[in-house]
Amino acid sequence: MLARLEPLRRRCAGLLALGASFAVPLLLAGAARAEDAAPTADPGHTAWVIAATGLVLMMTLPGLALFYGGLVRSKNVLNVFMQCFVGAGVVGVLWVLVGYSLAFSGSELIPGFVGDFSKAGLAGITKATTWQIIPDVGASPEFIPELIFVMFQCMFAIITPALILGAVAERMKFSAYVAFISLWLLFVYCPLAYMVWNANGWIFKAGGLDFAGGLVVHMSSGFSALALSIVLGKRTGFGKEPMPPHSVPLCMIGAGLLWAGWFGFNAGSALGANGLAASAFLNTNTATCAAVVTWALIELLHRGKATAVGAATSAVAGLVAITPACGHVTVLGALVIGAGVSLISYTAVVFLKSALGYDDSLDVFGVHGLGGLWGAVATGLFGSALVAEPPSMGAQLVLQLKGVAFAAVFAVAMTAIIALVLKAVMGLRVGIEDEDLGLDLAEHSETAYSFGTGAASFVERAPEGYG
Amino acid sequence: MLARLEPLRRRCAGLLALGASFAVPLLLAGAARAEDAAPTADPGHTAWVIAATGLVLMMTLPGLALFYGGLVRSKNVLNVFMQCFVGAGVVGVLWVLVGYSLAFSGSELIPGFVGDFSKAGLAGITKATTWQIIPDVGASPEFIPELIFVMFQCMFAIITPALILGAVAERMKFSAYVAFISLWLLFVYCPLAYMVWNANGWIFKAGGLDFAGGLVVHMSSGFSALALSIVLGKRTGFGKEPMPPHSVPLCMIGAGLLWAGWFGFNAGSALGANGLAASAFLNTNTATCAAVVTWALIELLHRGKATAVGAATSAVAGLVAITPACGHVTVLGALVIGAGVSLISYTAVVFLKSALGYDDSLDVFGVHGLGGLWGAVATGLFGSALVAEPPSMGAQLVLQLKGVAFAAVFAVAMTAIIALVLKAVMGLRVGIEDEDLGLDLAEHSETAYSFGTGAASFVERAPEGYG
Amino acid sequence: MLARLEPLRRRCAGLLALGASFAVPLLLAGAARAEDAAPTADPGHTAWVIAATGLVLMMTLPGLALFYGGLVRSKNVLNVFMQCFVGAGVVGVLWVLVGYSLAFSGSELIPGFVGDFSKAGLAGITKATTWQIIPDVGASPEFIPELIFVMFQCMFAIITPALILGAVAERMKFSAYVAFISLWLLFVYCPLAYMVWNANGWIFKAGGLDFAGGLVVHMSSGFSALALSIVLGKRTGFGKEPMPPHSVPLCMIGAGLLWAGWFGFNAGSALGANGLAASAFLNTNTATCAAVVTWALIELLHRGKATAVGAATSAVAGLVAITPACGHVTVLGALVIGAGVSLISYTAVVFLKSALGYDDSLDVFGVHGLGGLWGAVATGLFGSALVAEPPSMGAQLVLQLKGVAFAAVFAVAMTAIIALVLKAVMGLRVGIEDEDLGLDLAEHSETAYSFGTGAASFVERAPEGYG
Amino acid sequence: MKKIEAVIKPFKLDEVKAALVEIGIHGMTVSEVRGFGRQKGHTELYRGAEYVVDLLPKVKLELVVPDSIAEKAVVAIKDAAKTGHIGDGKVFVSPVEEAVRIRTGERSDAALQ
Amino acid sequence: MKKIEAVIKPFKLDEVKAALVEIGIHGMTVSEVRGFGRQKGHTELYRGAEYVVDLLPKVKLELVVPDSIAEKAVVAIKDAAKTGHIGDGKVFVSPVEEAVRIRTGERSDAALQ
Amino acid sequence: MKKIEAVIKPFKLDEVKAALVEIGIHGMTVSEVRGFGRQKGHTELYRGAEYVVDLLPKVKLELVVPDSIAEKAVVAIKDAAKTGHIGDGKVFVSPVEEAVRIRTGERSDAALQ
Ligand SMILES: Nc1ncnc2c1ncn2[C@@H]1O[C@H](COP(=O)(O)OP(=O)(O)O)[C@@H](O)[C@H]1O
Ligand SMILES: Nc1ncnc2c1ncn2[C@@H]1O[C@H](COP(=O)(O)OP(=O)(O)O)[C@@H](O)[C@H]1O
Ligand SMILES: Nc1ncnc2c1ncn2[C@@H]1O[C@H](COP(=O)(O)OP(=O)(O)O)[C@@H](O)[C@H]1O
Repeated sequence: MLARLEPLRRRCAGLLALGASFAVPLLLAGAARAEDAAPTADPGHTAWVIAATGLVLMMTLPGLALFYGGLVRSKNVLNVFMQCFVGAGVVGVLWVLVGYSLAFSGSELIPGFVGDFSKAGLAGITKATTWQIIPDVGASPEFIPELIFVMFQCMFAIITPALILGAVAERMKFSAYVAFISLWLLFVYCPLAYMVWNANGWIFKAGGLDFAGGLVVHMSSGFSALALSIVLGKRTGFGKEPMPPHSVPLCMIGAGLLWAGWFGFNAGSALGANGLAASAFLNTNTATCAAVVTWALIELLHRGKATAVGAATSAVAGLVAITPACGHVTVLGALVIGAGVSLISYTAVVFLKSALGYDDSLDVFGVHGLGGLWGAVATGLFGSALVAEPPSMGAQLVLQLKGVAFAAVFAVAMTAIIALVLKAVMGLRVGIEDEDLGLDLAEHSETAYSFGTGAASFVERAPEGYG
Repeated sequence: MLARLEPLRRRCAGLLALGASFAVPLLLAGAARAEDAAPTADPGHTAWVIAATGLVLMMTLPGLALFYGGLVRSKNVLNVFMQCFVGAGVVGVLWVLVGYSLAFSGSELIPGFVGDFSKAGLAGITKATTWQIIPDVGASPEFIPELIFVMFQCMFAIITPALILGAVAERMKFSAYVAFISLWLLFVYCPLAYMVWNANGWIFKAGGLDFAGGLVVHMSSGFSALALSIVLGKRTGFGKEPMPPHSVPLCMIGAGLLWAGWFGFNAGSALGANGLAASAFLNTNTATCAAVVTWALIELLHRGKATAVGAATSAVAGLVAITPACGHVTVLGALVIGAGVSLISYTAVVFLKSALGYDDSLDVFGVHGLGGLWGAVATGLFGSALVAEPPSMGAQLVLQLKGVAFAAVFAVAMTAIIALVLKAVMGLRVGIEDEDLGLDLAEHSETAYSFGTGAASFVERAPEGYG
Repeated sequence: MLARLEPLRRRCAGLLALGASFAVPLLLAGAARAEDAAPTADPGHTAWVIAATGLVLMMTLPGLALFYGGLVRSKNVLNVFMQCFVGAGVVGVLWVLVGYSLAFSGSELIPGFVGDFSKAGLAGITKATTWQIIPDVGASPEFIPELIFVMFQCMFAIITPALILGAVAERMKFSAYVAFISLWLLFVYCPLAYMVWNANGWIFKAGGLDFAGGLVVHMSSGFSALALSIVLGKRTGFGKEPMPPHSVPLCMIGAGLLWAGWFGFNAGSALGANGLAASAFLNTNTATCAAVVTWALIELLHRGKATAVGAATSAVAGLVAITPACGHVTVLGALVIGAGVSLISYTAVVFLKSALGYDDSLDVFGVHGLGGLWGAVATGLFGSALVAEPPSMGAQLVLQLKGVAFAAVFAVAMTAIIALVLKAVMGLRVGIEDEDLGLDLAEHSETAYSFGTGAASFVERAPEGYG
Repeated sequence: MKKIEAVIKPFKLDEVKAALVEIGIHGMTVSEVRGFGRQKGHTELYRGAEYVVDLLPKVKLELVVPDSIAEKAVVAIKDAAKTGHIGDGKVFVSPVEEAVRIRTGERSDAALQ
Repeated sequence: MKKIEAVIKPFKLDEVKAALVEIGIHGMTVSEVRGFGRQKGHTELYRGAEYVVDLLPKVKLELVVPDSIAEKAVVAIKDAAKTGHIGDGKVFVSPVEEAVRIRTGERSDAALQ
Repeated sequence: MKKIEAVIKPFKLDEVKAALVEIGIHGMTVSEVRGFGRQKGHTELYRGAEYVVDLLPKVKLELVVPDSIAEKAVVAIKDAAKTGHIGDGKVFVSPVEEAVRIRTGERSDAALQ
């Protein structure tokens, strides 16, 4: 999704003709005459990006909500859903008001680091405004409506903070969660998106590659998850009593929808329907398949059985790792990235977590933090930039490592600051009785499931004609 | 989805060139020569409308089925699924046989009110027949295959009667339900679609705006739901015993899929992949986010807790309200419409329902009826028609109010007639014992859930080698 | 998805202009000059095929997993999910390594029967390589990136073996399942795909029609399912104790997602966004609706009640039957095919199965085997080939019967061989205690559901800091 | 002390609970069970095959009460749970030797108040 | 009257029910429970961590019968529920003082027929 | 023999089980129940309407033990299950006349070991 040629996007669409194979002088003349016209959106590219944007929303609602919701205990599942739904609501509003502008405006508050408010409230963006798609080497510029780009990016901004909730599930105050992600969006996500994807961002300008968000989405959320879970503290009983998933089938539905939706995320990041999108799609699927197979084999060797939660986890890990790389590698690279992430994330989830003793409830750090890190590094190892003369592998790797190191430090530091401020101001955790009772009842006065014929009878009075 | 230029659609595709920016004389000459050729479908627009059509089916199956199914008691969930599935089957068959013709034929049975049978059985529609997409001001005409327009509209015709079931859940005879929606489709939905979306419909001609179905889909189903639930009577125990949702997670999955699918519904109603579709998409998401946040705040103020069922409900309410407006308003309008609908629907669901005492099981009237009404009115307040010289705000508002008033009266009156006829002919309700037993067993001889190792043992004989 | 013109696909894109209606001499001159350029992908067609590919993945994950998973007992549901997820992983890796090459390479190992390894590891396929879409009569050639065709086909290769698992659910060893589908992919699926869809395949060359996979997908999996279930033997208790579905709602969600995803499968098989895709879409929906209505009527007559499992089953049956026909028939043909398949599959599932006494757990043979057979035959009865001079109905019918007969015999024979070899080498079934305990615990050391506050307490020790 | 166990129709639970509260009983334990008896089970369908489910959903109440009010409780339950239709259920009374309130350690009748 | 409580393996329920019907017992109440005993629990996995679940699914039967047929019922259950493997379960017999059929108000043995 | 029934808070199950194992009791049956008592129920919300759920999740333990260790078991449960907060639950003791181990046919105390 790099906006590398964003400054170009107001140039004339007539140049389109230059790259076309049957460009004859007369047409060029026509093109020349239109030189000053605004670029128009291509319906084909637009069609795919609209569909992709819908898919990315589906990743969060209901995808991620199910993936996480199935893994928690039945007394906390609605809290997870609420974090996803109300989180989406808050981010969706903030995004059109200021978030998009901070990340994708053409002018900047802090040069190289964050945009300004010039596009706040989507000022200046109409149905006719366009945005340039990722150009393949030698291809002519093509465009989609900027409004759909705003939405495509909005869905990224919705899912990224939602990823963090997995680390703090089953114990964080709902109000504190909403406050946290609002601040996190503005102070962590928007700046990182600016640095990596805006043509004026320092990582972008340095040549760091992050096709669909290894740094911006996964490392940022994964490392923030680690920091937040440490500030928050462990769940009561963590390490003593197991807390098995209350519904693995829900988790599997979520994993399936994430897999399908991720095609929108990764192939959609080409911002068009072309060979680059097809390649991103193929790499996404291939890496994920490799990750699932590898994880199952590791489990078989380590514990003698391959598990369903393992399959769901590894699918997500594979999808995470290929995210930054999917537009830059070949199918072989995808296979290696997928197999590699299972090794890394399995190790982190099984050994690292227990060694370090933090309680990242649903392993956001092991899967997204380290998976995103691996993907970003692997992009330097196996990928090549979409420019005429890509840098050498060594040079690209150094660029990637710089980006990775910065994203990790930035996410951890900013998250720690936000979390500590909120802890002081409003408190982050529910009380121990509420944790025991479950967050669904304690924070939302609801129960997820009421089975049995007698369930409805278990109630006394119904003021205001409840029915 | 207004078919405003439908009569034009057989004109030549050559005119396409007229609007293109690099139109040179020679090309125009070529265009002129082709003046009489049939218009051809644009692959890009077609791509998005095909995808959108699939998304709209997904809204009903499984989206709406889950949203409603999760909210009923566990003894009635399969009945809800059956209403959605068999309902889709019946409507899908009726639509290609007569429904599409009644709504979208070029000639009419009752002028201004309903079409005729000239397209019955899709007579005259081939793979090559095309339909014009919604033209933006000054844009040249573009086309999609009419067959996909038939299907896009079919999915609207499937979901609209299904919305009504929420009002009559847990007590209506299955056979009566199927009979009801069949008649309702032909006598309520098709005429309303004709009036609002057919170029010859009186509301269309008057200039009433309804981009994706505030009147045709939501007011029609919502007001019919109210009428039908009153004719049907309350559920036994309504108001005395609470009837909590048996599975809020199912409801949330449904809400998520509805949200994602609604992009197909609203942005698909542009019938193409362009700035208009992008704008409809952005408004849809923005209004929904605003509705979710607003509802949560209202709940917090009123009861001290934000709930998951509330989040799901408000998401749907936001989607409903923006439906008629999404192609006509700006992002600010979308924010106001979303926030407004939460105020209106919350008030209706909590105070109006108990004040009036009707049993609209899952609040179809409060959410769809009033949400659709608000959206249609708000289109007059904040929106502008897609024509060169849109009427003044006051004039448009009057047009909208006319449409709203007609749709409300028409839906209530027609539904009451159909319901009373069916009540006399076949009866509408199951017996009280069947209501107590649950409609899954009583109407479908099935049980939704069989958990526990011992579940299968709870059975005596298995004739015909059941397994 | 017939690749009928595949050998043409490297010819020049300039010919495109030939079919365009406003082709003027000058443009033709331009086209002529570009005669040798590589064909480029059309963004519109590409957009739809990318979206369709995502939809087809969603059919398996989570669609099919839910449809089957809901129908088994709660002690075996995770095993079904694992068969779908790990199955997808294995097929996804094998496909890019060798499967695609065996099915779609331009040269062949066994002439007319199977391709070779010339495209192994996707050798020679770049972002710029294209594949020709299904040409309508008289249309000019159009293209999509070959990489997305590779993926579209990959999703078919993922779902087809997964269909088989329904026949062997609740008793097959997980390791044996994975081994089986790997061999089955290479020795049954890839050859059949070659014969039917590759321009050099003998069925293709003979003129056999199979638009989206009646033979390749449904008959192959359905007849293989029958063979495998017989080799495997019945479930313990089959025919004595009923084994009711543990969660009909999960099954219904699956059916809904299959329905929506199938639009990608069938309309996507046009490989483009045009009238042919629209027609395939319309036929798909219409046949499915007809099947659902017909099945419900049959149930009403036979047992007095229409059931939810019946609605889900008939939706799938309708989708199966229209698969080979959807690009070749009109709406009337679709109605007949849909109604017909319900008669055939209901009879098979209720009477044939108990008469013959095999234990095809979830009726893969009755629904997919016979549904696919009926669809392939019906294509001969009601459909016409997409060529200038299609053969007579009688001649086409003979061609179809030849294909059907071959596919049935080939699938049964090959599956029996693979199954017997695996039975000898590694054993196919779990032990009877494991069958009783359930495959989730026995094969994956997991439990699908842990409800109740006390669930987590039911555990003793948690080595390695489990939490 | 006596233990009273009642198996009743699920939708009667509220009424029975109210009847017990009325006679001053403020403690009981409820569970979901399945009952087999004279009441006929349902026929269910699965893909055209019929089968009978003869274990029906019931709710079981357990309450331990001082001897003195056992009979009153039995009558209260019997009256509140009655529909007159087959399958209304049973009430059983059996002896209890000791009761302890965990929170306080109180024993016997004192544990029940 | 006696109350017979049996904790058995779930898949044996059908056989035990049939055995009881055979000796003329037509009423019982069934519930799903979890048993802890000599039978070893399962090891389960979650993301590479192992844990033991030592409460296993069992089915509990409760039936109140006239004194006269209590022993016959115990034997019927014991025989039908036996697999010979560990974890087959237990049968307990305890005294019941009163039984009431809610529908009719019949008491004692009459309530049980 | 005595039957000990305890209704406790769900999260206390592990501790109670451990306490019983410690005094040599290796068999018990556990079920999920709902309790009504002094402990106040929750208020729940549904679309702006409030209602009270006054049946709270509890866990019921049943164990049959030889007379000799009944009191020890009661005390072990009482101590392990206690939080001191309302709703901790109850322990009841009642007489059992016979016990049978299905697997072996052993009776009485021998069936319990
Ligand atoms: N002998 C028994 N022991 C224990 N429970 C019984 C007994 N007989 C009946 N029940 C319970 O009482 C319920 C109602 O009994 P049933 O014979 O169906 O109707 P009724 O009590 O009206 O004669 C049964 O479903 C079962 O749960
Ligand atoms: N003392 C007891 N009191 C109550 N239930 C018991 C007792 N001992 C065992 N059980 C129940 O009986 C079941 C089987 O007991 P177990 O010791 O595993 O095998 P077996 O009965 O074959 O020796 C247990 O799972 C538990 O439900
Ligand atoms: N008389 C009784 N008979 C049976 N169970 C009871 C009785 N009284 C209380 N219980 C059970 O004990 C639980 C705790 O009782 P409660 O009165 O809430 O608190 P406490 O035991 O601390 O006074 C209840 O939820 C219920 O399950």
